[in-house]
Amino acid sequence: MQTLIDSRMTMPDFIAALFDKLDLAGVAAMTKLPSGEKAAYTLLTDKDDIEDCVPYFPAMPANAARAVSKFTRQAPPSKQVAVFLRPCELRALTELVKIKQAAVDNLLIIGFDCAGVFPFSKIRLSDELKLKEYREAVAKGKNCEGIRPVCSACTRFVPEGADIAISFIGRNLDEPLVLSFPSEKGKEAAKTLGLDSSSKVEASPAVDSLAEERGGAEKKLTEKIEEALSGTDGLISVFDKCISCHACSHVCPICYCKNCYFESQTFEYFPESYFTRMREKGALRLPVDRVLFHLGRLSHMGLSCVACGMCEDACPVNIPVSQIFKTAGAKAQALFGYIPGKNRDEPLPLLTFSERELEEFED
Amino acid sequence: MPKASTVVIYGTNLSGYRIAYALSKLGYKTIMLNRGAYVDEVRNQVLTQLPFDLCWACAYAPQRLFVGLGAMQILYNSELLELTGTAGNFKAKVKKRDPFVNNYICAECEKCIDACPVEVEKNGKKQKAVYVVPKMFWENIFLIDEENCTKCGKCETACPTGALKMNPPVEEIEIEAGAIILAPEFDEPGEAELAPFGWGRIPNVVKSSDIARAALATNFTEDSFRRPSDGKLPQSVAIIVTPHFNEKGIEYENYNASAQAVYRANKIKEMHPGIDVFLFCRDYKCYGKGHCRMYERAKDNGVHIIRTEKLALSVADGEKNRISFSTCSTKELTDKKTVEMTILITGQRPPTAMKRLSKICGIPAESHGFCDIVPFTCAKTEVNGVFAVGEFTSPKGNPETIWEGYGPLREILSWLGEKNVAKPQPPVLRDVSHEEAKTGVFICSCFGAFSDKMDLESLVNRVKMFPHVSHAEIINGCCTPSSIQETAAKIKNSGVNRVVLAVCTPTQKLMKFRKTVMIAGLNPLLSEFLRLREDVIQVHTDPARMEDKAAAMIYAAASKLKTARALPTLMDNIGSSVLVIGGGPAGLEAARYLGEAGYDVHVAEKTDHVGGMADILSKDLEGHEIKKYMAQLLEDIEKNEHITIHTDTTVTDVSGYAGNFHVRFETKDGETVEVDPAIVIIATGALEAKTDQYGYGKDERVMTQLEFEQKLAEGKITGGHVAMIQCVGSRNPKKPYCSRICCSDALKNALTLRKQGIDVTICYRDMNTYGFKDDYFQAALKDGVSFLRFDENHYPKLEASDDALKIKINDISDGKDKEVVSDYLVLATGMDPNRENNEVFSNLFNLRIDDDGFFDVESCACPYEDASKRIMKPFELSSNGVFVVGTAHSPRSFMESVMMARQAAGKAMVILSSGKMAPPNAMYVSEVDTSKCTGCGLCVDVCPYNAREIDPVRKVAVVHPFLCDSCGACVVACPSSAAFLRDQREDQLIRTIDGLLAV
Amino acid sequence: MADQKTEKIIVAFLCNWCTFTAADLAGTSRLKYAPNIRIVKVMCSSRVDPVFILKPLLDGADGVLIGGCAPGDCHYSKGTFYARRKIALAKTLAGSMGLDPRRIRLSWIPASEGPRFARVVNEFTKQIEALGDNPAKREVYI
Amino acid sequence: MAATNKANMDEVGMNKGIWVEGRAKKKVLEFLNGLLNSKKLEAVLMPATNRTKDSYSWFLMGKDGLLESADPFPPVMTTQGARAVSYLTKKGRAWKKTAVLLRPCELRATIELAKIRQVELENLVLISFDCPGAYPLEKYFNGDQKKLDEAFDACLSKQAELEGARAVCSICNRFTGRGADIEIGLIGGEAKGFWLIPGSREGEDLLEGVTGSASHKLEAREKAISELRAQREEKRKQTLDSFQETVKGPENLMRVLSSCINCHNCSRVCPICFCRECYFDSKALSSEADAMLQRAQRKNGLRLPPDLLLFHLGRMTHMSISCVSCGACEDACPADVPVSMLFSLAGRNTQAVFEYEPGRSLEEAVPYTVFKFEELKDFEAPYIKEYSKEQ
Amino acid sequence: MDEKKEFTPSIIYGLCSWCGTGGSETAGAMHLQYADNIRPFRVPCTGAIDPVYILRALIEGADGFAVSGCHPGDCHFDSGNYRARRRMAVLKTLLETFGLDSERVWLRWVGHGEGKRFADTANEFNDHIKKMGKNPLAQRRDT
Repeated sequence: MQTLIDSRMTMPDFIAALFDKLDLAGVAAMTKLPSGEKAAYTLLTDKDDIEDCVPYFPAMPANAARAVSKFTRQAPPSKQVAVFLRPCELRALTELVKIKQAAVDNLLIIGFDCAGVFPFSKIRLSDELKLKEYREAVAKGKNCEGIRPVCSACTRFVPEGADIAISFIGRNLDEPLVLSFPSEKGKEAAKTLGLDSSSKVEASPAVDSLAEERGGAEKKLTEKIEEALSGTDGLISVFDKCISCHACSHVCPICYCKNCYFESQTFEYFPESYFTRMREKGALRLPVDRVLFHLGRLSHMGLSCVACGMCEDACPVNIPVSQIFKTAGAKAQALFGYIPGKNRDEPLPLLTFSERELEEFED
Repeated sequence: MPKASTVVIYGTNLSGYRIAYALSKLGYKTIMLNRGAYVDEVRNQVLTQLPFDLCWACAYAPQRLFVGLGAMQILYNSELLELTGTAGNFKAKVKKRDPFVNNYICAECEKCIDACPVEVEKNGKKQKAVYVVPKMFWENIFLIDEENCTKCGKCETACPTGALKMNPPVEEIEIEAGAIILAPEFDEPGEAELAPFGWGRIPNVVKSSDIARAALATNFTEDSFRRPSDGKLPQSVAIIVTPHFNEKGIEYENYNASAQAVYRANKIKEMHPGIDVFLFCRDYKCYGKGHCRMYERAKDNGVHIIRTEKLALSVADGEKNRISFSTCSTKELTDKKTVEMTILITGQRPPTAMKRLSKICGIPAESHGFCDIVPFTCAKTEVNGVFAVGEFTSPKGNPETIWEGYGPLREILSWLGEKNVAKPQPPVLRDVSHEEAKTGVFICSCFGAFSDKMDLESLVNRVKMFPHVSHAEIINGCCTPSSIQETAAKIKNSGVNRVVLAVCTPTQKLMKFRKTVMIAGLNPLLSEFLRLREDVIQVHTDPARMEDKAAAMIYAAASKLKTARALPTLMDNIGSSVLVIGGGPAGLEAARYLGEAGYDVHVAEKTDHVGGMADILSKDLEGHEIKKYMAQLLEDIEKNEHITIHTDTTVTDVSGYAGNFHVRFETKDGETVEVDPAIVIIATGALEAKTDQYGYGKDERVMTQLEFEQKLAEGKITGGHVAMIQCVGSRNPKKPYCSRICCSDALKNALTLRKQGIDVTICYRDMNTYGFKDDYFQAALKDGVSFLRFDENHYPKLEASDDALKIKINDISDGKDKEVVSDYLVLATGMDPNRENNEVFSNLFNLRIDDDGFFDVESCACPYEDASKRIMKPFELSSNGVFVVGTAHSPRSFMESVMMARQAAGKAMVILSSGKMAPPNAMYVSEVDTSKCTGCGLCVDVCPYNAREIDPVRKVAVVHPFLCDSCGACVVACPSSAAFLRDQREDQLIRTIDGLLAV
Repeated sequence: MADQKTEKIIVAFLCNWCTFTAADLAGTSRLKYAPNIRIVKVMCSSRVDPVFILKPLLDGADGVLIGGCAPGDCHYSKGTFYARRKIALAKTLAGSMGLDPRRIRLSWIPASEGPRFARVVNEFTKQIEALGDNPAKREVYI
Repeated sequence: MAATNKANMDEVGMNKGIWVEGRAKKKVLEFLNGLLNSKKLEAVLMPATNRTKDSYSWFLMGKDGLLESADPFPPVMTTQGARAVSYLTKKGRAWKKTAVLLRPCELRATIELAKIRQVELENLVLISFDCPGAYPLEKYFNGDQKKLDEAFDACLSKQAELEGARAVCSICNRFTGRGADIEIGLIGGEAKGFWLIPGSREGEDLLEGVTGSASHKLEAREKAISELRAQREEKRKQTLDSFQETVKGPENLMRVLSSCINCHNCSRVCPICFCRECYFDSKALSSEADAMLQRAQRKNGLRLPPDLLLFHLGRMTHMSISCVSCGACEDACPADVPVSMLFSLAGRNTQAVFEYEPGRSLEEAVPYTVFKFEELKDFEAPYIKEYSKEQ
Repeated sequence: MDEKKEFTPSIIYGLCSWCGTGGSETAGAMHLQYADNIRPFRVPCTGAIDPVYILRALIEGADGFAVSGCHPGDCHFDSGNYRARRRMAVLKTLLETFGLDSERVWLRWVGHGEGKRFADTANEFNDHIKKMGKNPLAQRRDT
């Protein structure tokens, strides 16, 4: 358990202090868009702009790990940049670092407890009532009505792997931040910021109660999905509406391929192939490989799925993609005892092995 | 005695340049004697004898890159003094004086100008005694004004590179040469010739070449048409085709005089429809490809085309010109027009150099004073080993001149010894693919000239802080032999693997910069050349902001280089055989040319024998013995073991691409022959046009000129009266081209008839006798051939009865209705394209067909006439490796077809000799990222060079690199950036833009 | 519903060094085994991407057999360890996504064991026949 | 083959429609089954409801006849038909003679794709119909599907406006299947029947033997069409003009785009965007963190992932000329950006520059691949010679 | 930003390697002075300028983007400039459609020998952009 410290700074003060004292090149966080309705993950370099920062704003227009990947993949910044990340974004970033799609050099990672987000088309900066409810739910450690199903079933809502972690559940968002500094980099930053352990704070019991509520929800969700997916009929029904737009993979923080395997020439067939298959079955649904895409994608990235929910948000035909991937991913992850996003140094399961394992799968 | 290998080229006309270029490609050294102090001081054709207004700088200049690469040397202020020895072992005594400033050492820092104490007024501007000639295309030329120079020597001291020598000595040297090419520039008509047209004495009379020159600087906008007297736009313009009016010395129309006049008229009309344009000519000689269409357009544009026999100019009032003319030869000058400006289309006069050269080289002039050429040869004079090309041998336009440079190659080679120029071996380059990008920025001080204008130290310090830059330093220069070595050493020592050279113009010094980088062991694709001088030093003054701009440019270049990749220059092996399709004179001539040069040639002929139309012809207008020539040609072909003739064949399939074709053809017996030619020459010819007019086909007395000629040859025409009607069924909107040969044929047969005392009447629209052919028109007039001229809208009418053919005609010479009673009516039906044939080959070889049904010149490797810019490009295969020659290309006379075949064969020989070929822009060609390519073909559609096609199996685009000229059209056409240029990948360009905005 | 009598199709991915050679041996030894198998040679069993297994199952194959060198015997020393992980993943995913993991079988069959290859094929064929037709076989909606 | 072959069209003429009485959906399926039985066709590519019956998908059907659930007139557009045709023929011509049932906008997109070799028309018979529009996917999935289906069926023949149709559909001015090999004429038939109108030789051949009366003159239909077209054209103009007002200027445009999440799904479902890897997803736009920091400095912040506006505008430069206003993009947009309106507007204006109508004719080259010597002078900045006299 | 300081627009000038570049070199050779905030961007041919580059520049900080290359009929590569004109027309139409200052993009042909025209264009465009003021698009973080 990390030591929690009352920073005596509200969020704006905190960001200002980061700028001032840490000589940051920039901060990346959810920021109000000039048009005023929406917020987006934005890189800011000017301290004057930070009043527009709204790191907690409960929407995820893009998984920020994808943004950080874009930002650092070619080369990380030469000066420190603070990035605010939700726990699932942080987990995704950790996974991306493993596959060299992101670098954390010169990033100061600020994580915070996540009470979940709303589907992004359902929330605006002006939705005061909704946001008020959300704050209340945060303070109480309860799921807020209307947040995405995967969020309400997310049990890993406390950041893992941050340099600075903001304790958030069970607290008031406008009050000074309660921080912890899990990494060396974080501790260094704390020193520079002049934060010491003199202002220790207790962990909020709301964290546990939320964990419990979420645990229950997760179980239910798993059961629901397992039932829906039983047998080939289930598999077909669940994905029946899929229009093969692949939006799920394009917003997925883990799907990092430049040219998706399932959009590559591999899956372009010569005409005769379509007609032969049509003759075998009497009819052939086009585009083909629709279900294969989902299963195949799962096999490619399911072990790293952090259940961030982006896929489901982006699905134009309301397939519960994220819930499916969370459920199936969890099973696959359990097979190797792998927890995605937990540890940057842990190798990906398919890149390692032990000599005696999984013997039940062979004969 | 072994033969010498060097070739001396006297003069710098375009043909000479082309020969020099081709010989250097073939491995021979050429020495060009330039009579001027700098290249183009003596104007060659490039500026004025264009078929159209075009800026040719980019197409013309690359030939100069060969200067200084060892293969081609230019001597300045030079003159040929004496020629001794014989072909293969000439000794040429030459006088020369080096230029004051050696352009290859000069860094153009202008310190000499700063140092010069003399200042004089020249054309209202102050000028030092050492000065820069206004930029000639790519070069700035430094000259000393010998009249005002005090020889104080300050400039020579100030010159940091030692390029300036104040008193270069006049030297006499002796050159051992295998062959001599006479290629002096053309002589423009001067005051004497043009005085009758008022030039030099009447205000606002200008030469078209003046307009062309002015147009080059103003890009053919309204500016080129200001009248000289007050700079105002004239409201009426007369254009006069001067060679038509028999003024001594300029009476022979060069290739494009009529066309130029009409072109100019159209241009004015289209820019200012309000201006009245009067075009005065005797005939409209529109025998070039597309020229008749220009004429039709002129009529649509409302140009007043006045055909007149005589005219005179005088001052009307103030600054207006009065033109008096008569449309009838007998009438006095009765009609008058007043115009505000007069443009003279001038043509060329006999070369003044002829007399001297005639004496020195022992070559005779022909009757007009041009150099005489042995018939049926390319550029061969009567002295072995001495060749004459371009406008030295007759009045000529650019396309003819340029192509002439390829014609005599084989004959020239026969007089030369071993190759004497080896390709320079490129230095060994370092493999830096595994290294992290380290960029060095080298900023030129231009021997102190740049550092006078801005603080380079400060710039270097700033640049050092850039994220992509690991090294920055100032260099002295990068253009003189020593500074190239110094800079290369600096690059090498700094240990960088990307180089930004902030120097001056790569357009001019690209080779030097590239060389520097290569000496430093780096692939030039890892370097960027910035123009500090052109973009900063010379055009801005505020030092701080100059630094900003320079920094931004460097930042952008450095970011661009970060992802640069070194790639080897692409090469493709090319085959060594040629396929000639069509066994007519043109095809056979091409085959003989290449066969005798040792290349395997296959000739595919559709019919059962070779020879084509030539069977019928015995002599041409000039009296050249066609029969004899053909017999020799067939004999040579027969005994040449490199030439294989396939008769009765049909080409059925073509695959591959230029350099590596694969062609299949079938013989009549169903046998299949497959050949792999590198180059294909199409010489499928044209057809004699048939007609149903004037009772042709029904009345035996009515025949075509060709039929008549046969009858005449067979001695079947013994008396009576012969009438001829020209332009039957052609030069009208339906068939808007001139068949080029009919007028000559008519004259030829008429003269023969006259010799037998037979009366001849020729009814004609325009006498299309170009060049020296006009002599025969004059001769025919003298011999009593009767000429009646009709209007294009009123063709003669025929009333045929059993005893006579009555031809009724309105003679526009005197406006009277006349009647000719004749025994024979000969129709000039002209040529028709062989449409069926052309269709087949256009499909097989991806060639376009032009509006008239002949092969389009844009799509084949033999652009003649209107494909103007590409004629200039020396790049051998900037199109698809298929040469269309002879009448398949456009109507040509026998001799012209044969010459064209030789010229194409000469060019083909240059290509074949290399065995390997690099793309014209060897390093930067476009490529395909096949994983992204969807085979949509947009890039194929936009490629101007046929360099791309879709692989039918893989459904992706493929590039034939040596057809690619690296323009980038494909890159932009491709929405997914699957197409890219090697040195300008998409991410590099985006980085460049980001970089430009970053400072 | 599925016709139990249709011929079952089993797609087999066999590693070049062990199992493919074993199949070869079975053939040269004139061993008889079920004809349902369609062999795809791969250089190593670890080349078998889970997608290779899932695709035939979705397109109507009744079973997928992966044959390779036994752990520790891999021609490429470690390939089979990776293969095992991948196939375990494929089976797990198939299980959780409504496909029958029993239709996937991983067998280590060394090059010298032709009879074992025949036995495995026969066994697996029987097993698949017992499972019946893959419901995806005639499924037009998949 | 190519239905939009002009010569073909002229020859066949447009007054040869066969009037068929009865319910169009049923009769069309009968007609197609008949062609399959008589082996005039070997396959049909058309929509059918999916297994759960709550959506539609494309099916290639043949030997065993059409699926019972086949529906020539689906109320939604799940996958743009041109994409389906492209899947089938991208790598070569259809193996067997296949009829494809397409909405007019799908037909137009198919023609566009044929121009860029993403579709091979040989061996295809294109059939299209008078399209009343389609519902937004979301509306259809979340609404009362039975009711919506009924409303849609009612609209098919009555040429009434489809209530709740997608925005682009309600302003569609090219709603007939003209240009197809066979046009199913619904408008003007007043629910009693419909016309089968050949648009090519091929179409004519296939219609041979179809019993129907030729008495029912096409004039009524032509009149109805031209009335509706006039209405729609007016509406289109007004709607797009007023829409333009709402998106004009950086402020407005960015407000409209503020909900965009840069997922690029609009381009992925777009029938015209045929790239395998989108330029805007490619390495072309990737840069180092420091470069992005600099960009952020220049513009007071940088949205991540960046290049959102560039994506939309850039995509417009790439494909708006060929945009057929099918609305697929908007259906697939998870963020409710009015993408199809933006592109319809952009397309209208860029197409006007070249008087180009995407999908009108196969012979009309994509404007970027051709040019005229004299054109577009208005887009050049005229040179004022006297600009800086002092120099 | 210092309000008093005169607005210096950030301008990129896209030049083809032949005429555009030639024109600028002629201007250099003639020592013609022109606005020093103009940054040259060199491409082989105007036909190789993807409108995307221009958009990118305008969105990322440029106040104006001018393009110059060979006059119609003069293209070194045959027809690149005609295609360029088409693309520029589309781009300008799009900018116009969305009210994004299509006048921030100029296409003007400049020949090799036209040094004055080059310098004039640079100056005129600079003045023109100065009058237009800052590019609002380039100031937005939400693009």
